[in-house]
Amino acid sequence: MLSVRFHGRGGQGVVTAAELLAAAAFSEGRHAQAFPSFGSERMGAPVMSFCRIDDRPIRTHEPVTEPDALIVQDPTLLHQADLLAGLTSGGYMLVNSTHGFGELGLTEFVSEFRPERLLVVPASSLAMTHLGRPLPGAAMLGGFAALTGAVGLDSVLTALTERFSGRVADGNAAAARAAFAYVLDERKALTDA
Amino acid sequence: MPQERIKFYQIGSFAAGNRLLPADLRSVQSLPERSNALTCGHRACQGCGEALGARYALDTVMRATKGKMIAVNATGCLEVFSTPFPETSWQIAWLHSLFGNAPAVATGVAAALRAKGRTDIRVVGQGGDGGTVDIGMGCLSGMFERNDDVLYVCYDNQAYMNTGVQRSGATPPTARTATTQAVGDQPGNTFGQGKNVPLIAMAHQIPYVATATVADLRDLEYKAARAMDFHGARYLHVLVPCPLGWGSSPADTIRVARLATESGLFPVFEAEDGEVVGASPIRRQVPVTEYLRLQARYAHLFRPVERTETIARIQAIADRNISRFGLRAESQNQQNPDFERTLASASGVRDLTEG
Amino acid sequence: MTIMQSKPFAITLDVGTSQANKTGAWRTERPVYQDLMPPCNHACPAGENIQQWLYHAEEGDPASYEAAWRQIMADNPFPAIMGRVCYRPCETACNRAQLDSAVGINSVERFLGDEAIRQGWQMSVAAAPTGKRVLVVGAGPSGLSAAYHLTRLGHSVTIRDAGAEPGGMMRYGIPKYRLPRDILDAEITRIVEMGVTLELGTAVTDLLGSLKPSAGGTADADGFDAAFVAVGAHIGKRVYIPAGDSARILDAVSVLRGMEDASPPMLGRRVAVYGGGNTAMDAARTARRLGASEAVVVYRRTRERMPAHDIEVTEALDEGVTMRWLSTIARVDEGELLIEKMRLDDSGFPQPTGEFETLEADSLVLALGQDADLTVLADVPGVTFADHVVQVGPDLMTGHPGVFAGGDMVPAERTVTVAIGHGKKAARNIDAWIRGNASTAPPRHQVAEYSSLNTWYYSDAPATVRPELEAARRVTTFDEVVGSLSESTALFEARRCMSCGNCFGCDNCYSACPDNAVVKLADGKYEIDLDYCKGCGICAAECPCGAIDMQPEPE
Amino acid sequence: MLRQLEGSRAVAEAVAMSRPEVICAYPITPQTHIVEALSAKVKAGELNAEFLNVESEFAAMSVAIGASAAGARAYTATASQGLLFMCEAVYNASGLGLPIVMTVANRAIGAPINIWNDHSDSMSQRDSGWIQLFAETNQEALDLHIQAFKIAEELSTPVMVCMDGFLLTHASERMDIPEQRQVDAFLPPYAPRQVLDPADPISIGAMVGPEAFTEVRYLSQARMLQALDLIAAVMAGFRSWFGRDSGGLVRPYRTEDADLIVVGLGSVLGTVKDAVDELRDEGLRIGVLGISTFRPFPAHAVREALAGARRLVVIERAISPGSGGIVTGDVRTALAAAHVPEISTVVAGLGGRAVTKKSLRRMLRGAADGALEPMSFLHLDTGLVEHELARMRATRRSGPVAENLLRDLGVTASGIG
Repeated sequence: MLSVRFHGRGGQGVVTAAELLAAAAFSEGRHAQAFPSFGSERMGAPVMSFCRIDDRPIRTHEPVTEPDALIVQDPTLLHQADLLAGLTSGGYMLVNSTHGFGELGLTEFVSEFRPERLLVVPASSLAMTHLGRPLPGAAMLGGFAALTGAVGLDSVLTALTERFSGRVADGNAAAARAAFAYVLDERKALTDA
Repeated sequence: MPQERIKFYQIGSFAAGNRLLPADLRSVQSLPERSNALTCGHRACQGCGEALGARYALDTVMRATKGKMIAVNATGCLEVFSTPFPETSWQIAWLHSLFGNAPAVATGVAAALRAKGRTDIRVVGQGGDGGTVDIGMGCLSGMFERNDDVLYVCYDNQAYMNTGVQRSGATPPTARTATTQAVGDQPGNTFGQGKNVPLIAMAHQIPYVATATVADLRDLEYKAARAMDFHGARYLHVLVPCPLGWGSSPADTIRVARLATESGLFPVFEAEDGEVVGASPIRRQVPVTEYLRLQARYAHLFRPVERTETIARIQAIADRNISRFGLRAESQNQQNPDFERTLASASGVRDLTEG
Repeated sequence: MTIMQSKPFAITLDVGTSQANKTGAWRTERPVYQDLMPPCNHACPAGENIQQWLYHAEEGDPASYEAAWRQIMADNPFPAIMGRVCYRPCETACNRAQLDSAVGINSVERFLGDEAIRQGWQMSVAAAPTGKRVLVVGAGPSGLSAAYHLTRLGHSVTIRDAGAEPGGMMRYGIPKYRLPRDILDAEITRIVEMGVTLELGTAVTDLLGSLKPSAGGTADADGFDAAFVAVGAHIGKRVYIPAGDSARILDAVSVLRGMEDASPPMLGRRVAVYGGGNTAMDAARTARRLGASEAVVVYRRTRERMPAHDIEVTEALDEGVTMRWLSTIARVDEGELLIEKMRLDDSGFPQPTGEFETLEADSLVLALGQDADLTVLADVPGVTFADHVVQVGPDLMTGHPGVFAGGDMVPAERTVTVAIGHGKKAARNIDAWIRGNASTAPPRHQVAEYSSLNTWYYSDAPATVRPELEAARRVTTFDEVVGSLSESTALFEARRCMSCGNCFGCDNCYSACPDNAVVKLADGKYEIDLDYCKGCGICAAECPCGAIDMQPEPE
Repeated sequence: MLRQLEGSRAVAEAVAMSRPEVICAYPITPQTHIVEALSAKVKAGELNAEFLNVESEFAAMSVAIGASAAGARAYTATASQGLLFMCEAVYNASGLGLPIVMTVANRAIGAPINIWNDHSDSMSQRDSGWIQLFAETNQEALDLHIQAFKIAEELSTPVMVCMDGFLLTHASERMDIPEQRQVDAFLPPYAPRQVLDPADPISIGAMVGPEAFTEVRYLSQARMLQALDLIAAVMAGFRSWFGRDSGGLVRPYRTEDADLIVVGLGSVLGTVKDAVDELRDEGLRIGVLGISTFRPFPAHAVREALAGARRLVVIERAISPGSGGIVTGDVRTALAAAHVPEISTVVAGLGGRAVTKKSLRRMLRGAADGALEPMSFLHLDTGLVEHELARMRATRRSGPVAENLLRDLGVTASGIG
């Protein structure tokens, strides 16, 4: 079972992102479970959401405390104490940023993990380019597909087109594709190195 | 528009009916075939004004709807004296749920009828003043605000009679109840606006709001029937004296209600879409003392010494109503242009104005 | 306890089941419908059931008008005459006077009387002929009334009168401007046509000679079983007044009678009338109509003490008749009278003051009252007299068995209506006497007081109708002082009746019962359902006419 | 048809396919997504029903009462304070025998106010005369609503479908959404036992005195006992129509040969099963008994399922202060006739406190070793309560407990435990 924890701010579509990931997995005939961190947070407040993906029914309803992957939609959250808590060794992390981990002050943290599994992707700027709005969710999922292979890009695109329609769907799809390509290149570079 | 009064010298415009009127001009209560929605054998006190008011109102609605009517009743005297197991006095489809939810239950019935396409069946909610102005106020206001297709009738006897005459939001100033000061310098209920539900109902801008009493049957019937001309939320506030709680003689039930209006203490009017469109002028104005003296709940105003200042304050309330609603006593003739027509139609003689 | 199978137990009930609960057991008092005596009926000398005929009249169609008229005829055969000459004690007594103004009973009666004449409604004799014969002496209101009632009772009646025309004082005492003769004739004719034998110009000289021995008769010339004597009082009283040779002095009765002759009496331009009764008013008003520019009534006392009915005085004043109160006539000369002024002493009697003045007058008409001509009974054994009138018992029988008397010749107020009442009363008692049993006068109900009414239910007379009513009541023509009411106005008046003490079917009790314990019957009447009546008394309190009485439950 | 859906929306689908005629609700977290979805369906014309926005939960249940009495299939949903606010009408609906179906998105009751999940709300209404069904998964929540209408209308008794707030209502999961025709075939149109009809009038809601009140209550008890058979039958019928197990009375999981059986209700069972599987792998003879129908309480089924156990752990998602475990009491009564094993009550997951597999394992191991107290609280911050207890011993007037604890905790009540 793959368990993912999303971090972002209220209004950034963190919950939607988790649901989209679940939908992508579902479209591949797998079992998935997505749910928010149940709170009364308002716009701007730090929020979490969770997603589990498995080949058999998922029975547990506990929150994800030891994620196999972290998706950080807002780098300004990185300095929160337990943001990165519980990430399993060999786990994945994708951060929405135009800066490298060094600039983000995570050099020490990332050093304990496999480098090709921890990446940054400029999801917001990609979203601005393709969607016209700084909503990084779709791009992050595209990047996540490329990073982990947990779900295929097509599945992500399917989820997006099921959830959205028209220009929003197209914009998100484009952002996802772009992020997918970006991350693929980054990984390639890292694995080759 | 103010209703057409049947002008009749001998019978008078206020009697239930008479043999000389064509059937369509007679009051519902004068008809042998009236539906008696509330039939005999009920356990109301002798001279119960509420039993009277309920039959008046519902029989009228029954006639207006050709019997297609469902009534929802709040807990209270009316409910208790009409349906103690194993007997019911109702002869209509009737439902009692709780004290404070009659308007909402009525809304539910109306919604069900709408869902089933049976809008030919109309819904009436009813309750006493406690169930209406106090515990039921929230549901009533919601029903008004959604403009649900319900006529709600409040039978106002100005206190919680069912539980032994405790004060309600409709209890008038200085009236003594089991929960107001019994003695002292200002016995009875305190002065103030009280809770004027007809005005509160008007503030919701619902299609129709009216007040009436059991003393003027034709007016009450006109208003209950008029209410059925509208769809949406309607409110009818009927003053029903309670011999037990008011300390009046059972025989005086109608008389006391009449004096309430003739003194100006209970203004009888009707409003459409939040605006007053008509008020029943006082026929022969009387000082409030004539009304108060008949009721033991006001006895402290007259014994051991007459509290003239307090009585003056009550008179002031009546005077305010009179000026506010234009109830100035006047001969009915002025407000009776159609006298000749009704006389002619009532007797078959030629129109007086011809000769 | 009923247990419902189909529906949820106890929570859901079958409609109307409470009728099994007989709440009548709660009752300590029960309502009882009653018929009280309305004050109008109570005050009517002719005993008319006024409330009842108004009840018919107010229905406002020809059939009901006839029903109303026949209700009057049950007690009084002269509705049209009554509608003109009755002094309306009924309206004086009317409870409605305390609410706004009395019901115009008299106007309605007149409308009905005139309607009857217009429609030619007749009275038939229902009773089987008794074979008995009754002699009525005098064709005045009393005699005609008696004849009418006796005829309806199945007796054969003969009226004998010395006069040339029937009607007595109605013809010879009441001016035609108050009572047109066609009206008078019509109502008398209707009685005659019922089979009454009318013998005019026939003075009765030997009463007993015409009676059977069974009736104390002597000769049995005509074989009458009983006699009713009502010759009236038409001899003008005279007093001694010093007078010059050429002074012109007449008496009122002769003047009024003279109005029926071919050439009316000559009274001159200035006429003085001496007296304060209705006859004095009639004389003064007649004088005006005969062309007198001045008609002065001279009376010893004040207006308050005048025996004349107020309405007559008012009408006289309206017509320009002048009054001289507290005055006596000391002497009469040609063209002028000497008047002595009077003053009332403590006991209210007029006393001379010694002050004199003169009053110009071409003639003086004496209206000082009338005396009855008692000769017809003078030598009948057993009959007694006092104060120039015949003494009779409560049954109007004189001291001579079988001989009855009534009208102005017996002690009573001298009005047409009282006379008519006597006729009815005499007829009832004569009938009883002939049949040899006691009179069957129905028991009188308690009078319905104003306080027993709930007047809130009676609306006020609309302003739109009053003027027409007033106009109709006002003096308008020479021919007839009071005009007739239009049908609708008469109907309006009829409907102002409050039906005091008698149910008129307003449905108030039926509708005001909180326990549905008043049953409306097919005939429009009501019945209390004692199974459910809790005895609250609302029906009695809200009955407009006080026709319901609360009575203690029987122990 | 399989779909990945949020629990609330799935329930809305099920309710809509059950063709309710009147829907009335007042918004309260975490019930909102359900009625929002239904409202949207009505507005869009996909669902032909009357949707009423009322002014309170009390009015919501009252409208449902009127609608049901007038012969309409009526539905509402609420949670927590809302359920308590409509409480009087909740009792009235069952007393009048009106087959209303209500979703309760289980949430704690204040004070202190708390929007997160536990079972305090449903438990407070366990004596209301309503049938109470608890959903373990969103699939079951969906299925139970379809069954609920059938059960309610068959018995003329209202049914409460209880699903954990947030944990289920807000969780997106894969579900098999039935076809409308399947639901139509399974659930016939509402045929009321009694109905307000001017053509055939009756008086509903009489005042009943001592002479018949006991009988009325006896009959409602009898009706609840009938419900046990009916619920089982409806579950069977549902299986044959829809090809899957949902609802029923109880859910035994690996209880055969189990010495230790965990008893619980609702979504926590999933996490418990994961823990149990691991403990089985580690050689522990342990099983789970899920109680799907809490009212009427399936005493017989519970007794049978627990017959072989030597030790029981009852997980309580609510507490009856001063008494303890509510479910425990019913289980104990159910077993009274038979042999009574050792029973431990574990109060867990109050007010949204997460129940993790890790903590369950620790607790169950302790239970297996006989080290578990008869009554304990999972994840209890002992230091915190000891500190407050000490404070209270020191000064009588020490202010509201909740605030004091939070002050000590130095955090807001948000986030996960």
